[in-house]
Amino acid sequence: MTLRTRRFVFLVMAPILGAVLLWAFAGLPRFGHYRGPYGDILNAVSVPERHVTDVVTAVNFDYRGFDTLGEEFIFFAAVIGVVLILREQSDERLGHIEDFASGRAVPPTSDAVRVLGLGLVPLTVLFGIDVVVHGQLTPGGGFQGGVVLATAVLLIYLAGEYDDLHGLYQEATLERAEAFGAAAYVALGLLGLGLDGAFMKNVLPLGHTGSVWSAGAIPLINIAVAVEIGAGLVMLLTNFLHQTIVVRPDGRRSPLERVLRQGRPT
Amino acid sequence: MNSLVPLPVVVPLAAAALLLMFGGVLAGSVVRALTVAATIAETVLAGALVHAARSGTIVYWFGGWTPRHGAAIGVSFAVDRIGAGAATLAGVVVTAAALSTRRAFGERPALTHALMLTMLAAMAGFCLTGDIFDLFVFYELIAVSAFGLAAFDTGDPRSLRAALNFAITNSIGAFLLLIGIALLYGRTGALNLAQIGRQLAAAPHTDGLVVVAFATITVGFLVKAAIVPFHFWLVDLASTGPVPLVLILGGALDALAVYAIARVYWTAFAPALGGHEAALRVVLLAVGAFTALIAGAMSLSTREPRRVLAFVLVSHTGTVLVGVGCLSALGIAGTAIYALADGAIKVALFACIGMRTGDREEVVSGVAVTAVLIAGGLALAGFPLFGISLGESVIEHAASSTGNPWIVPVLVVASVLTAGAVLRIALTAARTRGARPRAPELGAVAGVLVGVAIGARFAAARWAAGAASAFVASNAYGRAVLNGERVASPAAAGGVRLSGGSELLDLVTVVGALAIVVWLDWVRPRATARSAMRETTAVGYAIRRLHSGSLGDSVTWLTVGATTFAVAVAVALR
Amino acid sequence: MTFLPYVVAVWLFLAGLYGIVTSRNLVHQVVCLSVVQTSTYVVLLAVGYRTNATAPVFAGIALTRPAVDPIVQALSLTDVVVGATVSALLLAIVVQVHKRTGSLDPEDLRDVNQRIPQ
Amino acid sequence: MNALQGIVLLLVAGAGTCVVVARDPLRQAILASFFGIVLAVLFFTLQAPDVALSEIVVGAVALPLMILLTLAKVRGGEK
Repeated sequence: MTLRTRRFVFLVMAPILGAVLLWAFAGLPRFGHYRGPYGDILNAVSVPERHVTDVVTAVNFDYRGFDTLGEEFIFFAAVIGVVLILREQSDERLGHIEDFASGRAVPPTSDAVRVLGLGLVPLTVLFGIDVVVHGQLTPGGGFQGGVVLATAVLLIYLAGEYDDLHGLYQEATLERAEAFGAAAYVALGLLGLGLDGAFMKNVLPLGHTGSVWSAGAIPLINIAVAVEIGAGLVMLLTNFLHQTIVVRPDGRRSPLERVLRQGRPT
Repeated sequence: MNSLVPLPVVVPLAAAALLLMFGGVLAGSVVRALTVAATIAETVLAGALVHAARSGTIVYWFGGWTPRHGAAIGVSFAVDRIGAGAATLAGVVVTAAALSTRRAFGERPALTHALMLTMLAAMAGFCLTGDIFDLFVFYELIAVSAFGLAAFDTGDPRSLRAALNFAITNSIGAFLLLIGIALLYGRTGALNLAQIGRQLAAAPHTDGLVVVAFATITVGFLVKAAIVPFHFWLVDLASTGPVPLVLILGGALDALAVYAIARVYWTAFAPALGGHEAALRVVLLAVGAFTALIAGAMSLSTREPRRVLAFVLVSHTGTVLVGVGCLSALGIAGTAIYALADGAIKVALFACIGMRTGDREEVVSGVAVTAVLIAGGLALAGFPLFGISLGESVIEHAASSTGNPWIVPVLVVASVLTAGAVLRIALTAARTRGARPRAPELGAVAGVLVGVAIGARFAAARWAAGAASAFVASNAYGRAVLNGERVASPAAAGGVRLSGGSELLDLVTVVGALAIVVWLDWVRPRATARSAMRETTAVGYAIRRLHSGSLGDSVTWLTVGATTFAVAVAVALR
Repeated sequence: MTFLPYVVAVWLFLAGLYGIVTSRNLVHQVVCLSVVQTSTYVVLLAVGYRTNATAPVFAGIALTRPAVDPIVQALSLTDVVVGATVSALLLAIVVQVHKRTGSLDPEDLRDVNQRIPQ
Repeated sequence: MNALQGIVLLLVAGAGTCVVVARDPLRQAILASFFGIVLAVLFFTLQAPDVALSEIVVGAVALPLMILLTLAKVRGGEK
């Protein structure tokens, strides 16, 4: 099909599809009139039964914790996929310098950006940990906190310290950390199977509602998820960054800055 | 026994995580051996569940969250023989695929094999789950694991394009599925399939919401099953993607997607839509028959071996959909036998063809390869020794006995076309003195799978009738899941008896397939043999143009197909 | 007016799909796919919404306060993760496509080298 | 439905349309980030703070960042 044919066919079909979907939505209860029962049951029982205050976390990591295990492995598989797709081919050289053979030198990162970026790192780390450990109490949890923690690493890149950061870890370490997070989730599930015959059964002491160590295994699962997501996201971003490395005149590399300065292509 | 239920999912997942943790330092052959050990473990566990489920559906609640007052609060697995059998088939096929990774996935073996394991875990969960959102999660886990493998061959733009096409169309299918789930949840306040079924049946009449929810959910699975016109991604991927992934897609995944349609229909929709069964049946049979016929015809339009098999694959998924679309126990029984035998044969065929992966000018040759190809062609033609013949005749019987005898000639013609196409590849292989296959383990795999296909003729036939009767017993399923009753499997009464195929029809198909080969390769100009890779007819060229691998085309056809299907279902159920 | 969330969801679904169908740039296509996906978040959260109810977080408020449905929020969370991962994979493939073909136009990826029959 | 929700919903529809209509990927990446923020606001008004937080970290930060990195790679090669 040519582009024009495609657009024509789509514009004929889309209104019909839209009408069919709207016809279906008309059968739902009116907006703002959720009828339950599933959500209402869990809103009523989660706090007394699971000693959480954030019911969404109880749903994610306890009542429907098995779904979330699947979700974590979706992330796990995606990171592996990206690493595989962006792996160096035998006919490639590190950094693909030829791709950037524009002849333009990239100015070095200014000290102000560097200080600001590095200064934000400890704050971001603290915020990330806070989001993770309060998962069962307030909105947030292992997933959101894990992403925030990965952002802290990203700030180091932004500050133009790529070489310095690169010395901190090896890809194999990150892979292990990601796999460890995923394996820990499975292990916590198996704990329930071993002690009480049901996979994902939350068998640990529930603690006092409202404290950081409450809700049994939920904080542990949150930490496992944060490790997996944090390590996985750093791997994702490192792999993308790796594709964009440019060699700067003073031997340092700063990829992101280049995009931001370059603006629109000419 | 009960604590066995989650293990077909948990074991491969744990193995995948451990492989990523420690596999980086291991040699490829060790990684492969560990992977095969995990896939065999899954196969044995799922097989044990088939045995355990013989006396009724096994219900397992994750986290120990049993339902309260008939309302599910957790996620359940509800295991019956058909579901566990599908999980077993997945295990066999992934084992075969894991044995054939040496050339395809030589680099970073720990990563590729970890993806195959997450994919297997997801397929097992997909087969066993009793919760519609859990079904979605596993649908996505299968897809995301497969995307990384599909794009593994990063040096080949066609392979990359196929991976993009695959990822984009499957994601849109997943969104449609999710919209259907949201519709059902808004109406019933439930995610458990049995509970949804009860709630929908309690409503006085079926309205637009139920109709469209059925349509969007079904389309979501049809995209994954690569039914025409949602098949473009599969043709592209099966003719360019890595062989082990193609084995999994062809051997099990497409059939599993159709299985999911049956599972959701019989648990969630049948209680409410039962009164409209005849009309719905016609829609599903029409889609399946159309796919079987069109893709069968297209399989003769090219001589590129993997492309031929891709169309054969699509055509046979159409037949599987016909079996499920009969909406009867007999149809399910026929489908189970057919899918098992057909999956094994397709794995054997792709394993042979795919030995020379990577170069575009594929030439297959060698005595063993030719033998497997001929056996495969005869099996597809309905040679009575193989399970395919029995399965197909049961499906035909099911269609006739539900008032749709027109299906019989359609399936016969589709078999003739696809068998003819495969025999043509066999002929090319026999006549070519090309490079010898260099992977002996593939020949072994193929041999074993041909054996499985023959075995299905005798073994599967014995339990398929009873298993299918239990599968369609919506009421018993609901009571087992929501009330914790141990419901005995219904006897295979209810008219489900498997009669052997008509030998005359089988003979007609075999002769027809041979006639096609003779016509296309001898009576018509010999030019086709010389330019094996080129399309030589106007029709072949047009079909190739249609399947040019354009992402925009795939999505346009998806929109057309989804809209048409939804409207057809709506009209049928009015 | 109370139908607006669903109209918006259908709009996003079709607009994103239109973008994919007519796109001439693979990165654009991937972003359009994520727009299609946002329609599912909107539908899910709209289905579980309850007027004048609080979020399902009972930190410092009485358990008897009416709250919106926590289930759809858990489902949306999963959905968000899935969406992000699929986009990451697609973008990685796009990087490789560009490396191999030097183009981002999906039309350049079609099979065009097939011989036209006489 | 209150007025705030109505306005934010319309903003979401508008921002989503802009993301699709913007054919230049760099501009699209910035718009996508804005779209992510508007969606997060919508989720807050629908009393879904957990989802809103995820949408901010993913839709407004991580995803646009990956798009920018992809563009950095491919733009470099176009020169």
